[in-house]
Amino acid sequence: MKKEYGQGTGQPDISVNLGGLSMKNPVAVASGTFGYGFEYEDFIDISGIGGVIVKGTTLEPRPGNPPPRIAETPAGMLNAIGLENPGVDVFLNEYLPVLREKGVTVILNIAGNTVEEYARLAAKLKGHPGIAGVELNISCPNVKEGGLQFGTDPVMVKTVVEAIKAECSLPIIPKLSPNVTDIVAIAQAAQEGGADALAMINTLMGMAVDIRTKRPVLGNVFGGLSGPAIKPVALRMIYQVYREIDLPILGGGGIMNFTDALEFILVGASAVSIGTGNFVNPCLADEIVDGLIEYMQENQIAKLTDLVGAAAV
Amino acid sequence: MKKEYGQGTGQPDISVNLGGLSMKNPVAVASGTFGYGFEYEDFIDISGIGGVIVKGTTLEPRPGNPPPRIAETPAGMLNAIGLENPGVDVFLNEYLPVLREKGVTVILNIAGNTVEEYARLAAKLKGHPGIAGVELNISCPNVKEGGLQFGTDPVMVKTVVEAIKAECSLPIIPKLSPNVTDIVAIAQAAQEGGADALAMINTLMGMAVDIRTKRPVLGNVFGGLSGPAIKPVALRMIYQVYREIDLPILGGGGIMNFTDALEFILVGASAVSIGTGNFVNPCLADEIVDGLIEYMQENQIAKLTDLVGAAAV
Amino acid sequence: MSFLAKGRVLKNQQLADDLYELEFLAPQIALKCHPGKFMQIRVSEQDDPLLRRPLSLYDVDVDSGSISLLYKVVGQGTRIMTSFKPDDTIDVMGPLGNGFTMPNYPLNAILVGGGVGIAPLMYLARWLILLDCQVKVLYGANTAGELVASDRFSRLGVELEVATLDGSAGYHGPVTDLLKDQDPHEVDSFYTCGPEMMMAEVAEYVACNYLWGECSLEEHMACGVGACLGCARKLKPADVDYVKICKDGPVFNVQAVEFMMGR
Amino acid sequence: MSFLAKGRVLKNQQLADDLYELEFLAPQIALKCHPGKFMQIRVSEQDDPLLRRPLSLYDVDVDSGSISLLYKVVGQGTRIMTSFKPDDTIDVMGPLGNGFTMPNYPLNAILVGGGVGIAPLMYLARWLILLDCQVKVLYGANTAGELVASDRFSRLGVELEVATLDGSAGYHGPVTDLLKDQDPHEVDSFYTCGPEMMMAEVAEYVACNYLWGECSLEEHMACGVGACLGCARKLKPADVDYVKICKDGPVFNVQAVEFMMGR
Ligand SMILES: Cc1cc2nc3c(=O)[nH]c(=O)nc-3n(C[C@H](O)[C@H](O)[C@H](O)COP(=O)(O)OP(=O)(O)OC[C@H]3O[C@@H](n4cnc5c(N)ncnc54)[C@H](O)[C@@H]3O)c2cc1C
Ligand SMILES: Cc1cc2nc3c(=O)[nH]c(=O)nc-3n(C[C@H](O)[C@H](O)[C@H](O)COP(=O)(O)OP(=O)(O)OC[C@H]3O[C@@H](n4cnc5c(N)ncnc54)[C@H](O)[C@@H]3O)c2cc1C
Ligand SMILES: Cc1cc2nc3c(=O)[nH]c(=O)nc-3n(C[C@H](O)[C@H](O)[C@H](O)COP(=O)(O)O)c2cc1C
Ligand SMILES: Cc1cc2nc3c(=O)[nH]c(=O)nc-3n(C[C@H](O)[C@H](O)[C@H](O)COP(=O)(O)O)c2cc1C
Ligand code: FES
Ligand code: FES
Repeated sequence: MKKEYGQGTGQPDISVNLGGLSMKNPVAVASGTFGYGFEYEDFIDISGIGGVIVKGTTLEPRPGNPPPRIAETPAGMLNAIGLENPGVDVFLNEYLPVLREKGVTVILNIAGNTVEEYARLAAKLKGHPGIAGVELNISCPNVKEGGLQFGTDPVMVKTVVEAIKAECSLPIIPKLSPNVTDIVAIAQAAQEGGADALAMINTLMGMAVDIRTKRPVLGNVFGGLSGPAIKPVALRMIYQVYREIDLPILGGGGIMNFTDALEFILVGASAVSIGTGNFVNPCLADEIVDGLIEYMQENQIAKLTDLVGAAAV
Repeated sequence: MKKEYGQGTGQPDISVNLGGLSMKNPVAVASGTFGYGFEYEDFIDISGIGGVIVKGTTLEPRPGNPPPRIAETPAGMLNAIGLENPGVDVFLNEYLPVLREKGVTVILNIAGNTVEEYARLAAKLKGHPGIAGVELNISCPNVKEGGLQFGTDPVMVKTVVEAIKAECSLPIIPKLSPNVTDIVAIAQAAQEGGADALAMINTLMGMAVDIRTKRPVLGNVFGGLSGPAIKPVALRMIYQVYREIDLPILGGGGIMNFTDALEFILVGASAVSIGTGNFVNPCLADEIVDGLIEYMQENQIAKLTDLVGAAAV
Repeated sequence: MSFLAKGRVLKNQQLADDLYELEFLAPQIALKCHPGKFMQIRVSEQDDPLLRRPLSLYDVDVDSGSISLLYKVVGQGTRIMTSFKPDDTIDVMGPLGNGFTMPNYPLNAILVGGGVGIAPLMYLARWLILLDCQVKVLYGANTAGELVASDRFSRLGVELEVATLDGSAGYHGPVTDLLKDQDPHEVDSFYTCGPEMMMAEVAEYVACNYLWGECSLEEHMACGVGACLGCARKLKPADVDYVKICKDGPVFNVQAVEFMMGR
Repeated sequence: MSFLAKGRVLKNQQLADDLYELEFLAPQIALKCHPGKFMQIRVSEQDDPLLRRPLSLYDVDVDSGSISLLYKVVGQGTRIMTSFKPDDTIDVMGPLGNGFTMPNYPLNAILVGGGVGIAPLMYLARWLILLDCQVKVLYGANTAGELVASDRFSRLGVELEVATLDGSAGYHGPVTDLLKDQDPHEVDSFYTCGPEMMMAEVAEYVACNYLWGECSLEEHMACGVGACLGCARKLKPADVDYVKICKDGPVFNVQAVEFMMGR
């Protein structure tokens, strides 16, 4: 049941230009929650998705964290996958060509532990067509700065974004960590570093305890909290950043249905991402697109941009 | 159905000394969620509660924020009450005597917008017996520092704690805001300022949008997220602080039942607080105490301190 | 005095498209009920939805210890409530708030209810009748099918006038149009609950005719007992203080309130 | 091929204290079922509990399009499942994972199941019988009342030996004690599901006797399709790679696994 959207088809225009990254529709699937897309092909036409943000990819392959890696929490879940991935070369040489062939809008999510690692990774993307944009996971420890997360310090954020921009001409979208005192300062730093758009929010750092064993549930002790539980925090941060920073925002955090997505758009997201929601409903991305179109038709809204930030005035 | 606990009664010892504040049992009710205790007297014997932390109190009366002041969110709620309260004089002269008469373990929660305000408020408590301890709400904007929240800056935290300690000999328990990059640094600052214990966590800052009106739901736009949704974040922060800072912790954030409370104790809380849970179950504080006693008896645990921090090794 | 109790569901009946009557046994609570007070119902044992739902007392039978609520399905919580079935145990808290003021002598009362706002007026009517008052009910809804309380009112023996917006039953138009036909000299007091626009017209009628009236207001609630200060509202924009709907209300004198048109 | 579908509940029957059989119609899914695969069931439309629950195929009837699951109530999710009732529509996703390896020729198989671990072995037994295998089932539980699958196995026509820890039915002791009485020369393959301690003993028997065997493992899951990498496990501590139980399994060769005793 593939549908055609866009100008001239009588449908409202829901295509998005996210800082140079062009999306057929404003609904992406979030990194780490959709594998490389293939895993969900039984359930959804992955070439119809606004953007498939693939699993966090590193320079070298990574085995990931010891299990348990996930735990359910009230209206949310914790994950500590530990960036298990086969490395950027495998992605570029094995997965990307297939995704490109299928016409998937691929957004590569990259992660590293030093500025150099990020830069080298970004440099590798040259000559590999089919990547629509790069999402920059900065919720990683900077091993050269005592393990402090890149995303918690404006100077490091600016540095890493600059380094990547120098190596890569694709749209660069830093993904902000919500575990900070001042999200606007971080967004500002990303902008100064040359970011083309912002993705927000990544997971909140949390943990769970197994009262039977009296030990933390996760092998890694701490994990990232995602799902509906974090939606209020995500909306608040996007609202704050939208009002201060002049970059398009890819918003997400707990989106489970169309009305959730609309809330994100109203506070300032130009496009949205679905993470944990995919696990509950693998067809969610499509359903949200349908919901948006219906809503816009009913409310006579010609283009999505008329809604972006309407609640943040 | 009042029960007697403590040493020598054959029951496990669940009394707590929280940095000089002595509690009959480790379950307090959180500030702003239990009024002054009277409101819940139909449902629970308030003199049996480990500690009744009364509504945030300021030097002068405050009218509070315009409505709507609350909104439900997935497994949580947002509130933006705006510290509505009759001021410290009314509390001391009208409410405290009644609470004292009833034998309630009263913990006063204080808030201010300048260091001087906090200090003057603390000074007023002299000569008013019946206050077991003072919880310091530092999630307030410091108007002299451009509205930056006290609780987000270590220097301000230290300053305000010091100022209060200078004026007041009661146990002082700063209540940490979770909206920070480095909770341990804040806890450290509180300790340096002379805190006797730490309360954590206050609410996460969030918001909600009404898609019908396309406006923020809350009159104040932003509100504090509480309830089960935030439990993983609270546990993580308490775990982090317990391992680094040598102060007893009053832990809370999303506790809805006895096993939740136990999770908090295992990561390092010496006592717990019930906030949003009171709205769902006004007898929750009692039920958790009963659950704890039962658990300790079943597992032959003589004193609660044997459990504190057991998961944070 | 109010209680936290386990109520045993007696029935949960669909009366119209989105209107249900829930009846449950809670004798201890029933004993303390008074018209205009409300219950806080826990709709789910799961953490979502989290908060209790406030619902007015629709009817109470002290002898049998049963309490009835009339609820409209508007969102997640009330939708879950539709799955309650006989013999289920539900977690209820109440009765809460300040109810309607009861007359000291038999008087003539007009009750004006719109939509599900009719709920608290049923139990009120029962008490007024017990107190030998003359009770007339003006009952409005969108359409005939939604006038689910009519029969019960008739059985109570009150005088009933209905109005529907689509004209499918009774007067064709807003229920407040029926006020025109009332003789203000024959009424002592008004009680109203429903959309605020409707209550505003009742208030105006009351004011113009130097009468007395009470209304029941709504606000989102957390605690329901005055502890959280969440259900605050300034009855009039110029008021200094916020009242708490759950504790200071939900019933207020109509003259004290400036109604909000969007509600 | 797997699907997201709305299943219509046919029955949801309590078979023992905490064991239920849920049967629902989902013909499209039924067509693609294979023993050892599993379903991801959404237990609630609310946000809590959030994730789907993985449950093995207990039995499938392709003709009628019905799928049966055998589940044990262990927590919030499975407790909510007990409220499913006939004609309810449930949100199901499947079949997922890699099932048991089917023999290419009729052979002699022994199936060893403990507790609710018996679930995937029922549907497996059905297939093996269809393939003209000799099937013997060793079925263990705590007590006689928990041997809820016995009758169904008997109806299938398999040879059944049961064991209970309390001796209330069959052999008095752990089901793996029954292995001693088997003649390894008369068995080709083993299939097992249950507590890991039990499966470990089956694995040891298989190894010692140079036989072949498969087991079904569990791990907490989010996606169920290999996308989230949440259900990772090193089959043996020395392994470099983590397998994903949902995608690489849940069925693995017993020799590949070092079982975890606490489970
Ligand atoms: C004192 C009082 C008496 C009431 N009596 C009745 C009655 O007899 N019958 C009836 O059908 N309704 C009554 N209401 C309204 C009823 O409480 C809401 O319709 C109900 O809470 C909606 O819950 P929901 O989960 O279905 O809707 P949602 O919109 O999903 O609820 C989301 C949140 O908003 C709150 N909420 C939504 N609408 C209202 C509202 N109008 N008032 C207060 N909170 C709201 C809910 O409690 C919940 O916390 C009364 C409200 C109050 C305050
Ligand atoms: C492939 C597979 C097949 C299974 N087949 C069956 C079956 O046929 N019958 C049956 O009764 N059980 C089976 N289980 C176990 C079943 O999934 C859990 O018992 C169930 O998820 C518990 O959910 P709960 O909400 O009741 O428990 P809770 O403990 O409240 O669940 C909390 C979280 O932990 C997860 N969880 C808890 N226990 C397990 C577990 N053992 N395995 C995986 N996740 C778990 C839940 O899915 C949930 O996300 C199977 C598990 C897997 C992985
Ligand atoms: C299992 C899992 C794995 C994730 N892996 C990554 C990752 O590799 N890189 C990344 O930037 N974000 C990762 N995330 C974060 C998500 O992309 C998303 O930002 C977050 O989950 C919040 O959105 P949600 O609430 O819709 O899930 C992961 C999240 C989950 C649940
Ligand atoms: C309605 C409401 C009002 C609150 N008011 C205060 C307050 O005045 N002072 C304060 O320090 N914390 C206040 N809090 C925060 C709680 O005391 C508690 O720290 C927080 O809600 C987290 O715990 P919980 O998840 O158990 O509710 C309030 C919380 C709620 C829900
Ligand atoms: S609902 Fe808490 S004060 Fe009214
Ligand atoms: S559950 Fe997601 S990879 Fe297995």
